[in-house]
Amino acid sequence: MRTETINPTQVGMTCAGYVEDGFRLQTMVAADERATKGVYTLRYLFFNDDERQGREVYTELSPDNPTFTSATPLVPAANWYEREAYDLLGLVPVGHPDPRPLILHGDRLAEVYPLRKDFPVDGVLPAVERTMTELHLPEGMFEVPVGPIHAGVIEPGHFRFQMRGETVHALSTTLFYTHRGLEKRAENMSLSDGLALVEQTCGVCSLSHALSYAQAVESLAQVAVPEQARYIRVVWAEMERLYNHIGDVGNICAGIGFSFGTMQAGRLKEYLQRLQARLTGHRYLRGVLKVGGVQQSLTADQSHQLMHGVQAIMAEFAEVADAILSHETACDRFRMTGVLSESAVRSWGAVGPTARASGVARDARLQQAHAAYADLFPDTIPTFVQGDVMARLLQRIEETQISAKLIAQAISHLTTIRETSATTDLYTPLPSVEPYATGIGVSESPRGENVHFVMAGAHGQIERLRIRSASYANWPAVPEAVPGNLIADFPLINKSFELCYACCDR
Amino acid sequence: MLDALQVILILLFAPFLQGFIHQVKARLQGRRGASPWQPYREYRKLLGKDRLLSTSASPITRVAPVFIVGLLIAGCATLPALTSSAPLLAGGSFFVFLSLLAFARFATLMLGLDSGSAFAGMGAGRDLLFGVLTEPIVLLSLIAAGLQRAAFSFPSLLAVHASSDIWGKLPATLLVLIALLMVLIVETGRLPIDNPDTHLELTMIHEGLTLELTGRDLALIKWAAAIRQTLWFTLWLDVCLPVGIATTVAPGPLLVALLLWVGKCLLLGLVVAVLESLSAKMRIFLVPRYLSFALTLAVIAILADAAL
Amino acid sequence: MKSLHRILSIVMIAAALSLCGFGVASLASKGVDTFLYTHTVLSGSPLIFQIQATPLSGFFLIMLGIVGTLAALYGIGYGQEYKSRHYGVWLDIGLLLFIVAMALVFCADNVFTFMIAWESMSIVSYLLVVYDHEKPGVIRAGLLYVGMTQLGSAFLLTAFLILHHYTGSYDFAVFARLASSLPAGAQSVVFLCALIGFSTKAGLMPLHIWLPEAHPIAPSHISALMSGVMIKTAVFGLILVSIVWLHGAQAWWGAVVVLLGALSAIGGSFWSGQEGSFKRILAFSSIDNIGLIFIAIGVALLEWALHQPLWAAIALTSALLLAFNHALFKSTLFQGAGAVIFACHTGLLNHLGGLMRRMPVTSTGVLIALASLCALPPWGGFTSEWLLFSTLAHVSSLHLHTWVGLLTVAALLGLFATGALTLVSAVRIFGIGFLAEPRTASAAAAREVPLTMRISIAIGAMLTLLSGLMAPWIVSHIEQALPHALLGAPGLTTTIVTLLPPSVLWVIGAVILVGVLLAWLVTRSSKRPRVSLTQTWTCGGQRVPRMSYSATGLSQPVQRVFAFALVPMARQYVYRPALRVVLRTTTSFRIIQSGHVRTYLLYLFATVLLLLLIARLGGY
Amino acid sequence: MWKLITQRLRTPRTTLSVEELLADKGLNEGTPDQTLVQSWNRLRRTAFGGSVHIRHVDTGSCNACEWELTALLNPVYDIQRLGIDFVASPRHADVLVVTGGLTRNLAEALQLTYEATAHPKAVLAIGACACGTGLIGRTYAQQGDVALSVPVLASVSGCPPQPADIIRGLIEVATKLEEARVKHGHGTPAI
Repeated sequence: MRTETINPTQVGMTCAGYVEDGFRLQTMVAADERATKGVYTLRYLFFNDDERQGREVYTELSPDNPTFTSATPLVPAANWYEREAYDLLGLVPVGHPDPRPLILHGDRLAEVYPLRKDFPVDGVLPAVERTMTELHLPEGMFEVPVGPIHAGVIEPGHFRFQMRGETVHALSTTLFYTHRGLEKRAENMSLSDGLALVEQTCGVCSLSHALSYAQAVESLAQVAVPEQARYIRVVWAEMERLYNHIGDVGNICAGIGFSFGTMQAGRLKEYLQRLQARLTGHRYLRGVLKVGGVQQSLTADQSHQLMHGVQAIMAEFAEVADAILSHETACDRFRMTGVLSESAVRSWGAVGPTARASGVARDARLQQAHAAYADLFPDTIPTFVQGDVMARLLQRIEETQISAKLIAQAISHLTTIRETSATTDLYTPLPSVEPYATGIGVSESPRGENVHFVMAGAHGQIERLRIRSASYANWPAVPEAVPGNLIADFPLINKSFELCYACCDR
Repeated sequence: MLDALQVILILLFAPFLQGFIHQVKARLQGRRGASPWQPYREYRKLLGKDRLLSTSASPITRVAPVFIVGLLIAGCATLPALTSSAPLLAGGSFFVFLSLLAFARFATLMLGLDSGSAFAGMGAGRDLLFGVLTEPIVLLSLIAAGLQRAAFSFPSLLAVHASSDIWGKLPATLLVLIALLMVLIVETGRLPIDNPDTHLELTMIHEGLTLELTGRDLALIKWAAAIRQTLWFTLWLDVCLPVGIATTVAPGPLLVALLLWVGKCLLLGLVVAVLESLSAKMRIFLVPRYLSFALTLAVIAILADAAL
Repeated sequence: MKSLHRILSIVMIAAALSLCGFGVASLASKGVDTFLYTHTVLSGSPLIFQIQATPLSGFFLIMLGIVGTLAALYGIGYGQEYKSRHYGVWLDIGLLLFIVAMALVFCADNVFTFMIAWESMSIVSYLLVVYDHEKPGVIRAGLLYVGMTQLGSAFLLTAFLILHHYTGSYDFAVFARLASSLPAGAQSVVFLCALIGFSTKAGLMPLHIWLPEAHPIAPSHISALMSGVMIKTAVFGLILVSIVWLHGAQAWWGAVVVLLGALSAIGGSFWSGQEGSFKRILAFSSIDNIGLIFIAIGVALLEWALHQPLWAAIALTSALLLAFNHALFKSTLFQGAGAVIFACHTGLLNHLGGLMRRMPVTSTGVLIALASLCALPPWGGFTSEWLLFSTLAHVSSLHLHTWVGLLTVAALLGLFATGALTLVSAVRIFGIGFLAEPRTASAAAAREVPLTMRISIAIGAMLTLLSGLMAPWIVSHIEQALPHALLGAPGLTTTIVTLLPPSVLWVIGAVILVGVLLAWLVTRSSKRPRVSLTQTWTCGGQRVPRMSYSATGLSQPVQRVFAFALVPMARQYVYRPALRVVLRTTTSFRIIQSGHVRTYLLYLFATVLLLLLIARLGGY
Repeated sequence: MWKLITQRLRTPRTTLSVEELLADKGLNEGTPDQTLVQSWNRLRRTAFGGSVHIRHVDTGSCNACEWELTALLNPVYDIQRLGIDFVASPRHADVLVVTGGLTRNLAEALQLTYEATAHPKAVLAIGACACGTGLIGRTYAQQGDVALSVPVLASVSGCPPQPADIIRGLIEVATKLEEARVKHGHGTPAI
């Protein structure tokens, strides 16, 4: 990856230049490197999906004047990254249109920046002081606050709708309620132990996070993963996608009170999870991966069970999906609801099924092929152009079929490998790593691309970990899809994106 | 005496009907579901809980739950369930019955709005919209049922049914039957109009008004919802399927009427549960279209009355 | 000045109470008209001042007396609002004149007296409407009111002149005797002129445009009288002309009145559910109630023409009952609205809230009156709508196979739709305006209003309930006010008793109370659970008052559903242009007379006299 | 519509019986614990055993515990038949099911939710994070143990706990609530 080193005042212009050239902001890493370099650093990582190549924009900020020119006015996607750098490291984005605190709720704390190296991991922050400002709304308009404690079994987020009746005029969201300080906790952990922590990022994309992290470490340590392990990784990554997508289809149905869909999908998902628990010991596939490969092999018997289970579930799921799509009221609710335009996807850099349902063919399995996807993944991926709830639903239904196919192919490859290959290594042991090496790992989770940035320390520990989940990239786009819709449709729209809060908040 | 018996019967049976529908739905979803007696267990537990009142609430919150149930009890006294021979309140007039229900609706909305919760406001706005649409339909349908014989109360309507073959004027009866069933689904807050099991506060209608209630108040409001549902079921049965209702006050016919009434209620509950399991919630602004269909049916029923 | 204000108010109370007593006496006179007073202003001319009381006017006088008493009582405390303007002494004088003028309208016995009383009523009420002339929009609304009123007066005068042409007299007694023998065409023209003239005053759609502008801006006890009684002068007038004089000669008259009434009922209730200001909601609701009264009058006309005097009598009874109950609850509601404005200095629902805990007496009074507005059993509003419902239902059954049946079914549909739409207004008024938290600082600072205002509201509220419970008794007396021809309809008393049995409303009330008691007993726990207070659940976040629903939000679903049919068309193509035309005309009048409004009114007054003189000299 | 009906008719019944559920260890089927089943049957007849209403409060969980809670409603576990149900408002709840290590940003929300629940009430901590044994533990952004903030009556460990474990935890809470009710009478704030 080519790196361009610039002056902090050039950040905005440089980033805008890359975006003009067809790149999108993939992640941004702010780090406290005062101990080694005497500066704070910013890394803006860009990726071009068409040319399949990445770029890094690197800048150093002096501790005396930790400011830089914000890219947000020109590159909206940089909004949260820069606010986060301000919150956690005290790096001030000059010219940022909305410099309110993002991660640390309440009024901005003076000179307390938890991600700086001199702040202890369990350092105490003062309690949150929320100053409620009453908005000046037009006559008759009012606010409907929802969350952080929702009525359903949902993660915490706070939504404030401005409305005058049933139609939503504007939506503002407050997230990061579940910010747990995971990245700070990771610091000084050993690179291999970090995996278990990273799995805690998110319950339902545990495996993809682990995969991204493992790949980041493998890339910085320059470790090659055994072939068998690469295929096993594909199997479980696709299983994760499968149970998530089926569960999401059920959740979308729950958004319209369509109990048939909810219950049938819930049953199928439960079956898959029980299958996973039987084969790997964990319903959410934790502890399956390992840095350098995989923890557990997939025996012939297990492969057979898996194949059998997936085939049975897919056959049933096809029937269920067919029944859902033939239901008139349900389809009426799905169509033209929560439309996310292609331009919004591009400007926010949204990823995953969300982007693909709005007509942007963006898939890390294709463009940033990892594990064994280079051998397995088809050249084209299904996309839908409408960008509404229906498109996102259809996208998921389509993708389950690809996943099932990939699982079958990976298992047949595994059989061949088992028969032909002499080595049965499941992983390559981690060698000692070069101090302060950095690595990036990308995987496609059920919600889209997860990007992990890992910088090693002097003694093979984690110096800086930056997790950019798919939800982090997609959340800012959600409020774009809501205004103009009925407020009763919001749960449905929200469920059609099905974004995690935990892996966004970390 | 018989009157009081009918009232108490409805009051006691209502939660069972609620639980029964819930159980049938669970079965249709492939679950086992809670037992039909679950609502009684819930009330028992709720009566033992403390009450929390909103700091924004006025005395209305304290009195409204009891008042709503009181109004519905008066509603029970207006509607014949087993026999129309009992001295019904106000002679069982349609208008009085529906006014009592409207009063209960008004009180429920006041109770909901009292705490200033936005979800209650949302529920109130939607409920008002449905009320605006359903009230004319119900009254028109009821009138259509009895227009030819000038029967504008439940006993006189039942007398008409008893004296003539309801299938003799099939078209009007059939239209009224469908129109009232459509309204019944709206008024009892069932899918595809309202989802009684929803946990999404933004989509709530009747649930939204109860989000602030605790303990006894909640038990009362849940009971009120069950009574209201049973009243609508009984109304539908009185108008469209009065088979077996006792014409004389004697133990035998009354027992038959009791069994038949329970059976018919459960049967209708089964129908409602099946309809619910097959449907998804429609967009709020499609409900008027749905109800305008019911209105058209009621109007055609009147025209059929006039023409025949 | 404060003592003068009090003295005047007490005089007014006495006057109103005596009107009431007088009304009772006339109603109790068993159908005999009481001749009162005559004075010839100019001998040989029709300028004879002549008044007499009929049982019908007695009924209306009782209404005026009750509402007038309450308004005067209310005015004592309300005067504080006008401390800087001598406690509103001029307002008191105006009010007194207004009551007297209305009493004269009910008692007028010839054209001259009637027109004088009618015009005085209009002028005095105009002056009262513009009492707060320093507030924006008041002068404009006043002009609109005056313009429409004069338009109405012109039509009334036309009707009277035609009657005079055929009967050669200006005496109402002569009209009553001879009008029914007029040629059919002339009768119809008289009827139409009277209908237009009176429905302008009544605020019947589509001639209602002035009402929602003028009623809300007057001081609130004036609004109470205007909505409670003044628009009933039109009801009185229409009954007088079309039923007492013309005997409802043609069926199509009734059809026209029923249709206009239904239009007014639905339109008024729909718009009242959309308005944002307390008093405008009430004003539109008056249009709705006038619509219901006109439906009843229309059915009476229809039935009389179709030779069903029994149902005509019952329909007319329900019209009078509707008018009576409307007077009670609407005046109470306007007084409540006045109290809210007195306390919060705003009547916009979106700026109110939390008044139930700050002004408990006023709020409870408003709630009770609202129950009557929504026709909830056993309140007065309910009894009158029940009677109307029974009447309409029986009439439609009676004429099931003709167009009359379908027309009455349409009227029924109007009645039902109105009932549900009224609920929207009531829920908005109370749920948004009085419950939850105050949305503005001024609402948060609200305190209870002066004692006399509270007493007046409390009495009014009690009366709305009592008039419901006593409805059968009231109806039995209203029958006495019916025209002789209808009073004699066979089976009248027995039919009414079956429709509205004597103690039925007490029973309904008692059963509700028993039900409440039962519910309370069943759910009462022997070991009383504790009650504690917490903030309203806001999903685990903090609250600001703007997080409560607004009145606009509450009505938006209804508006959105009906927007396609009602709002744009009526507002854009009917309401606004009409408003513009009337305003332009009245404004040009204003230029003629050097811009001084009061001189202009004298000028109008003089015009009426002149017209009468010309008519006389011209040999009509 | 027709497809929906046929698909529904073809679906086998998957609900576990109460005995199976109480014995379910998720991975391999255990044998029913007869004493647990019996005590459950006794509890069922009491006020809090007959109806338990849960409000879920996420105080910084990773979403896995949420999905396990959601799974309780699916046809396999179907907790509604046990008289246990999720409710939309804490006002309606008896048990607050708390997941996650109590982040700084959610401390106020948990407090407000606890206050918004009527007595008798109980808090059930679900998952290692809420129990204070989570991998992330105490950081600048979270306390790492719910019990530091609200009284926790019972807890279910596991990362995430199996659905059947959660059900056993709920039964334990209901038992304790019922015991307190019997001891202190109605409306007791003892818990």
